[in-house]
Amino acid sequence: MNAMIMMIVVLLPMLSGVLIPLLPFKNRRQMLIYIEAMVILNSVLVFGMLMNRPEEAFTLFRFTGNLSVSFRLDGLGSVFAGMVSALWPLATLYAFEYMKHEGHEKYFFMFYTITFGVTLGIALSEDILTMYFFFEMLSLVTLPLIMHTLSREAILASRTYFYYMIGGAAFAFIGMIFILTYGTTLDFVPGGVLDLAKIGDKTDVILLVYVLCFCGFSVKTAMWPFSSWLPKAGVAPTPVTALLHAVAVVKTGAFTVMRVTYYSFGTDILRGTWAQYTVMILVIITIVYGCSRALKETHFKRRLAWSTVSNLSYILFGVVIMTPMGLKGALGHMLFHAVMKICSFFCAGAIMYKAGKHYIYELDGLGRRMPKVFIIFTISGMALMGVPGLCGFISKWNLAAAAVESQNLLAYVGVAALLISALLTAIYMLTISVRAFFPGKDFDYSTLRGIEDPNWMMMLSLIVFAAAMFVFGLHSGPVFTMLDEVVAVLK
Amino acid sequence: MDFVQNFPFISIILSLFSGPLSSVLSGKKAKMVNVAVISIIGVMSAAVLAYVLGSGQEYVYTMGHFPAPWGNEIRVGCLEAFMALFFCVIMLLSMIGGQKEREAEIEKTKQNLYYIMVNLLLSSLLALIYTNDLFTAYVFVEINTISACGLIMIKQNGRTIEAATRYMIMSLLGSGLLLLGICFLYDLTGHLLMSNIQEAVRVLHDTGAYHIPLMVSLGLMSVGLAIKSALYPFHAWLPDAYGYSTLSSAAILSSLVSKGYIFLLIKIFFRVIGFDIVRDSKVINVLFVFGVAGMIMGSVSAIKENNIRRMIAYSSVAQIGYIYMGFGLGTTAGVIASIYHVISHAATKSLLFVAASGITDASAGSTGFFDLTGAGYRNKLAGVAFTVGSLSMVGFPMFSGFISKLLFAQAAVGSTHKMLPTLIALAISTVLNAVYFIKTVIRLYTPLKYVPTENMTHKTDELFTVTMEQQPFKSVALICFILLNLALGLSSEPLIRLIQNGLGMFA
Amino acid sequence: MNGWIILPMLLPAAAGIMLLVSSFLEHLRMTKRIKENTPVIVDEGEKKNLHYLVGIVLAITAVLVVWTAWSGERQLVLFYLMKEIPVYFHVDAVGRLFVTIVSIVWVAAGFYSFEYMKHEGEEKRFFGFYLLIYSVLIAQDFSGNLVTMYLFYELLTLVSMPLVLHNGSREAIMAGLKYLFYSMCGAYMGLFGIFFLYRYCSTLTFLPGGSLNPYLAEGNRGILLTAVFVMLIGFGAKAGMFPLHAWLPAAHPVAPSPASAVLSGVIVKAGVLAILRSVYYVVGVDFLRGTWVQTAWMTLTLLTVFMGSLLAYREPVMKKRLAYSTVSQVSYILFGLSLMTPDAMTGALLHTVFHAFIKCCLFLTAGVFLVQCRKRRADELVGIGKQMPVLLWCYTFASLALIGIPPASGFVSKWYLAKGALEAGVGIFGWFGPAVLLVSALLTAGYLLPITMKGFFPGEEAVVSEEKKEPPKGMLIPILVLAVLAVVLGIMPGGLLRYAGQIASACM
Amino acid sequence: MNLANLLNNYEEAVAMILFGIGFSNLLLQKNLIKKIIGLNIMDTATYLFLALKGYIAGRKAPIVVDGVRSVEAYINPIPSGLVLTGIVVSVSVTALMLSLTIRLYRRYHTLDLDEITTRLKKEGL
Repeated sequence: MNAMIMMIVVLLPMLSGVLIPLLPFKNRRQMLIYIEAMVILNSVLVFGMLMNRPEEAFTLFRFTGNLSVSFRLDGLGSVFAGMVSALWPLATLYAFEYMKHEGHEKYFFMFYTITFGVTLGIALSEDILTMYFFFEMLSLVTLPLIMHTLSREAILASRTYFYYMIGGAAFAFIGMIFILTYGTTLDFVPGGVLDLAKIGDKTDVILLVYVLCFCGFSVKTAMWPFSSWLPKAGVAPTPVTALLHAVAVVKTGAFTVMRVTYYSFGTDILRGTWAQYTVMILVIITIVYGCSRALKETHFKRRLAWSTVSNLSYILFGVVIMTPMGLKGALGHMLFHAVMKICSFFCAGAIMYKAGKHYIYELDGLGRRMPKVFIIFTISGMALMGVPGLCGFISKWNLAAAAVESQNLLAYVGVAALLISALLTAIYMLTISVRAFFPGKDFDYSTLRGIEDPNWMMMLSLIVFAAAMFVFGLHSGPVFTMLDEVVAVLK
Repeated sequence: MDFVQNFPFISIILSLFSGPLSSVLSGKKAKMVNVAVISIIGVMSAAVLAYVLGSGQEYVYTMGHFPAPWGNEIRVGCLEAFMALFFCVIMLLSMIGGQKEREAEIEKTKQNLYYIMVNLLLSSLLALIYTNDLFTAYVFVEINTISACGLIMIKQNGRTIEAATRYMIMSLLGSGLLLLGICFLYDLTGHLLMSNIQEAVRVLHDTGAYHIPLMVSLGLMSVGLAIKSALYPFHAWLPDAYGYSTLSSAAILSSLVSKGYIFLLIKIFFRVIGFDIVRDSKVINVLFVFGVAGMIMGSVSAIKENNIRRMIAYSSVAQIGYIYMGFGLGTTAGVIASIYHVISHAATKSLLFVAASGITDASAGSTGFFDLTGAGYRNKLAGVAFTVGSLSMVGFPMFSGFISKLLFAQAAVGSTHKMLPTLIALAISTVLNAVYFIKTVIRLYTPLKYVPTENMTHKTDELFTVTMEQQPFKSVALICFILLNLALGLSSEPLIRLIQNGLGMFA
Repeated sequence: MNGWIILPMLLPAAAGIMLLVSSFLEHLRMTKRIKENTPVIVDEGEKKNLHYLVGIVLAITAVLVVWTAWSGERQLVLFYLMKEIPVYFHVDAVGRLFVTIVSIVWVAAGFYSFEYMKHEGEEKRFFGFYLLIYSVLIAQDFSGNLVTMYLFYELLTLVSMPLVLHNGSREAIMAGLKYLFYSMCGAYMGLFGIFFLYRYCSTLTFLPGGSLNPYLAEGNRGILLTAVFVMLIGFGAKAGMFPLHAWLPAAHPVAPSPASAVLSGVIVKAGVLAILRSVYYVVGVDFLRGTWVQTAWMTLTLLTVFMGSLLAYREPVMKKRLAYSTVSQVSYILFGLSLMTPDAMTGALLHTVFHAFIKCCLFLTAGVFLVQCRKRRADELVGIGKQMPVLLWCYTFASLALIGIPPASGFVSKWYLAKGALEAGVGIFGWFGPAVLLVSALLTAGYLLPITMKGFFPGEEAVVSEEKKEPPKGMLIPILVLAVLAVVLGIMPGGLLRYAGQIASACM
Repeated sequence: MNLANLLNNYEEAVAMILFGIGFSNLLLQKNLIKKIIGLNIMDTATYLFLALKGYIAGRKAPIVVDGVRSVEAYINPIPSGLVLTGIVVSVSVTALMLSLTIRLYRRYHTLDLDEITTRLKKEGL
C-alpha cells in the first residue's frame, strides 16, 4: 500500500489534467480552484511520501518480460520530486494570472498538469527504461505547451524542440540498450550496474556509448551543440518557459544524466577516461557558450533562456566531475538554479505582461514603474552571478570545491569556466537592471504611463522565490546535509 | 489427424475459389463474400494457432497424401498460423477502412473485380505463409504479383496504370531472379520441398561441394525477394503504387504484400538453406548495407515529399530497410526483431494510410502537405490516429514501434561488428522519422489562420468537419488499428515468445 | 561582549537602507505628483534633517568602530554560510588599522559631501549608499576568514557602483558598468583562488603566516601557484593593478568628488586588504617567496607604478590624473607586499594609511575646483592660489606628502619600501624596484606640483581675479584635517611605525 | 573452374546468357513491348535451364505409351512439369503486361515509360 502512493502521485495529475476539458466548470474561477487544489493535493502527497519513504518498488505494467515501468523512491529521486512538487503549485498560481490573455486555457492547463505527473514519473523511476519512457512522454506532453499560441513562430519552435528531443532520446536509447545488455540489471543502483565480466575488452565501446547516451539525455538540458531549441522554445507562454524550460524539462535532462552516470554506468568505469574528458569539454564549452549567447541576445526571455543553457551545464559539470561531491554540487545547483531561474523568468513574464516589452532595449526606466519586480529581478540576477549571501554562490562554491577536490586538470579549467560565466552573467543580468533603474538623465518617464507592479498572485510567487534565494544563500546547511545523505550511498 | 489441421489448406482453397466466384457476383455481394471469407479464414487461422500452441509442435499437411519428396506439402507452425491470422485482421480492417474510397473510386461495373483480386491476394499470401514447397511458393509469388498489380490499377487513371506497369516490371525482374535461384537450388539438391532441400544443403555444406552455386542461388533468391519487397534501391515503383492507388490497396500493399515476400525470405533462410549457412555467407552483409541505406534514404525522401500519401509510402521504404537490417545482423535476435517489425509495421502503416485518408477527407480531398493544415481539428479521430501512428513509427514507448526498435537495438548489441553502425543508424533514422512524421502532426494541429493560404490548392470555405458518425467504417477501422498498436506496444511479451517458438519450429 | 562587533555594521546599514527606502518612496510620490500635475516642492528643512541624521550616524558609527576595534580582541561567528564555513568576524591588528583609516576618511568625506552634494542632487540616495558602503567596509575589515571577506568584498562592489553612476549620465552609466565588470572579474578570479585554497589550506580563517597544508600542497605546487597568481590579479583589479586597472580612470571622473575620494582613498584599499589577507594570512609568504609568482607580481606592480605615473603625467583632466595617480600609488603598496619582507610590509602598511589620507584630500580638493571654479582640466587651474590660498596650501602639502618629500608622510613609507626591497634578496628587483619608485616619485612631482605653481604664480599674461572665495567651511575643514594628518603622521610616525612593524613581523 | 567446364555445360551457359539478355532488356529497354519481349526471353531461358536439368541423355519423355517400362527409361518428369507451370505463369503475366501496355498506349500514344511519367507529372495527377 505504501508503494501505491508512488503510482498515485504520478497518475493523479495526469488524470486530473485529462479531466480538465471534460469537467463542466461553471466559470473560470471554478476551474482554477480545481486545478490548484489538485496540484496542491498532489504536492502534499509527494511530501507525505518523502516523509515516510516507501522502501519497496511498485510495478505499473510490463512491456516485455524483464522490461517494466516501475517506481522506486531513493535519495536522488526524492530531491528531484521534492523540488518539482515545491515549485509546481506556485508556478500554477502564477500561470492563472498570466494565462488570462492567452486563451485555450483548458487545454493549456490540461497539459500543464499532466506534465507534473510525468516529471514526477521521471523522479520516481526505478529503472532506466521507466525513466526513458517518461522522458519521451515529457517531450510529448510539453509539445502542446510550446505550441500553445499556435503562431507561426511557436509552431516552428515546437518542431525544432521535438526534433531535438527525439534525437536526444534516440541516442539515449542506445545507452539504455547497452545497460540492458551489459548491465546486471536495469534498475538504478548507486555505483552503476555494468557487468565488467560481460564487457571484457569492450571498454572503449562502452565509453563511446556513454558519450552518446550522455549527449542524448543532455539534449534536454540544452548542452552545446544541441542547445538552440531552448531559446526558440521561449515563444511559449512565460509560465511554461519558466517552469518547464527552467525547471522541469531541462532539469529532467540533468536528472537523467545523473542517473545514467552515477546509477547505471557507474563512475568508476568512467572516471579519468576519454569519455569523461569528452563530455566535460562539451559541458565547459556550453557553460561559456550559453553565457556569450545570452550576452548577444536582445530578446528578454531568450536571453534568460541562454542563461539557462549555461547554468544547466553547471549542473552537468558537477555531474561529470564524477565524484560524490560533484553530484552533491550538481544537485545543489539544480535546486538553487530552479529557484533563481524561475524567479527571473517570472519577473520577465510580469514585465512582458504588464508593460508589453519584449526586448531589452525597451526596458529603459521601467525600474521606476515596476520597482518591486525589478528589485526582485536584480536579486535573482545577483544570485545567478553568485554573489555571496544568495543561493547561487553556495551552489557554485560546492561545484568548484568538488572540481578542485577531484584533482582533474580539466575540472580546473571548468572552475575557470564557471567564473567566466559568472562574470558574463553579471554583465547580461545587471545591464538589464541598470537600464531599468538608470535610464539616463533625460529619460522621459511619461512614455511608461500606466505600467505598474502586477497583482498579488504574481507578486506572491516572486516574493517567495526571492526570500528563498536569501534563505538558501545564508543558511544552506540543512540542504546540504540532506544532499550529503543522498550522495552517501555512492561512497 | 484432427480436423483443425485441414484449416490451412481449406483457407487457401476457400479464398482461391471465392475469387472466381466473385466474378459472377455484383459488387455488393462480392464485398459481402470477401468480408465473410476474410473473417472465416481469420477464425480458422485462430483455431489453427490455438491448435499448434496447444500441441506445442508444428505439423505437416501432405496434399493429396503423396508423401515427400513427391507430394506437395503445407507446413504449419505457430508463427505461420499467427501470421495468417494477423494478415487476415489487417486485411479486414483495411478493407473496412477503405470502403468508402473503393466505392467512390472504382467503376461500378468493376467493383466485383476488385474483390477477385483481394481474394486471390489473400490466397496467395496464405500460400506463401504455409507452403513447404519452393516451386509452389514461386507460383503464388506470381499470383501475388498479378493480383497486387490489379489492386494498384483498379483506380483507372494514368497514374495508377503507370504505377502498375512499373510495379510489374520490377516484380517480374524480382520473380525472374527468384525463379532462377530456385532452379539452381533444385539443380543442386534435386528437391523442391523445403525440408528435403535443407537436408541436402546441409550435406553439401558439410562436404564443401558446390559452394559457389549454392551461394549464387541464395543470392539470387534474396535479391529477387528484396526487389519484390522494395528494398532500397529497388523502391522506385513504390511511392507511386502506394501513393495513388485506392486506400485499401495502399494499406494492403504496404502492410501485407511486401511482408509476404519477406516472410518467404525468412522461410528460405531458415527452412531451405539453414540460418547458420546464411550467416556464413556474405549475402546478409549485402542485405545489411542496403537495409541501413534504405533506413536513411527512405526517410530522407519522405522528408522531401509534399504529398502525405507518398510520404507514408517512402516511410515504408525506410521501414523495410529496418527489416532487412535485422536480417543483416545475422543473429536470431535480429530476425525476431525483423519479424516483430513486420507485424508492427503492418499494423502501423495501414493505420497511417487509413488515417491519412481520413485527414484528406477533411481537407477537400487534397493530399498536399499545406492543404492539411488544421485537419486534426476537422477530423479528430483521424488526427489522433495519425498521431498515434506517427509516434509508433518514431518509436515512442507505449506503441508498437518502440518495441521493435528495442528489439533491433538489443539484437544489434549482440553482433560485434555491426553493433555501432546499427545503433547509430537507428538513432539517425529515428530522428529522420520524427522530422517528417512530427512535422505532419504539427501541421495537422496548426490552425488555418496562421498559414499563408497561397500555398493551398483549395479555398478555406471548402473545408468541412468530418465526424465519426459520417465515416462509421473508417472510424471502426481506425479505432481497431489504434488498439492493435497499443496492444502490440504494451504487451509484446507473448508475441515475442510466439515468434521465438515459431522460429524454433522452423529450424 | 563579542556581539558588539556587529553593531557598528548594523547601524550604518540600517540607516542606509532606511534612507534608500525613503528616497524610493519619495520618488514614487514624485512620479505620482507629476502625473497629477502638482508642482514638485523640495523641502529645504528636510534636507537639513537628512544631513543631521547622516552626520550623527557617521559620528556614532565611527566612535563605535574605533572603540570596538581598539578595546581588545573580539570575535564572533554570526552564522554558518555553509557547513564548516561560518560568517566569522574577528578584530585583529590589520583589521584595526584598516578600519581606523576607513573611519577617518569616511567621516571627513561624509562631512565634506553635505556641502558638495547640494550640486549633485539625489542626496538621499547618495547618503543611503554612502552609509551602506561604510558598513560593508567595516565588515570587510573585521572579517575573520576568507569567505566572509569575499562576501563583503563583492557586496562592496555592488553597493559602491551606484555612487559611480550617481549622476545618471550615459557616461556615468558606462563607467559604472565598467567598474562593476572589472571588479566582478577580479572578484571571480579571486574566487578561483579561494576554491583552491579551500582545498589545500587547513582552514580559511586568517592566521598570521598562513595555514597552507604542506601535505596536500605537495605535488600540486604548480596549480596552487597558478591559483594564487590568478587570485592576485583578481584582487588586484580593485587595487587598480595592471592589467585590470582601466576602470579607475573611467569611474573616478564621473563620480561625485566625495565618492571618488573614498573610492580612491579607501575602496581600492579593499583590494589591498584582500591581497594582504590571502597572501599573508592564508597562503603564507613562505610558500610564495622565491617563486615565479612573486617575480611576476613584482613585475606587474612595478609596471603599474611606472605606467600609472606616466599616464597621470600626460593626463590633463584633473580627476583622471588623480585616478592614474592612485593606480600608481596603490601599486607602491602592492610592491611592498610582493617583496615579502617585514620592512617592505611595514612600508606598505604605512603607505596604505598615508595614501588614504592624501588621496582623499586631493580628490576633495579637486571636487572644490570642480564645483567652485567649474574647472575640470589641470591646465585651467591658473591663479587658484590667489582665490583660495588655504585650499591650495592643503593641496600642496598633500602633494608633497605623496611625492615623498621629507618630512611629509610619504617619505617614511617609501623609505621602508625601498629598504625592504634592498633587503629582500630578490635579485635585480632589489635595486630596480627602488629605482622605479624614485622615477615615479619624480613623475608624481611632475603631475601634482604644476597646479601649485600655476596656482600661486599664474604668470604675467593670465587674467586672474584676486577675489577671495574659499570654499565653505563644511568643505574646507575635512580637507584641512586630512592634509594636516598627512603631514603630521610623517613627522611623528613612531607609534604607527611600531604598530605596522608588529603586524609585519607577526606574519613572517 | 576452367573453360573446359564451360564448354561441357554449354547448354547451361547458353541458358544463362539468354537469361542475362532477357533480364537486361526487361530492366533497361524504354519501349514497353521490348521490355515484355525481354521478360519472355528471361523466362524462356529459365525453362531451358530447367529442361536441361531434367534431361538425361538417351532416355525418352516420361509418357507411357506401351505399358510401363522401368524407371530408367524415362527422363526426370518433374522439371518438365515445372516448365509447364512456368509457361502458364509467364503467359498470364505477359498477357497482363500487354494489356497494361495497350491501356497506356491508348491514353498516351507512346510506349516509352519515362515519357509517360513526364506527361503524368505535367497532368499533375
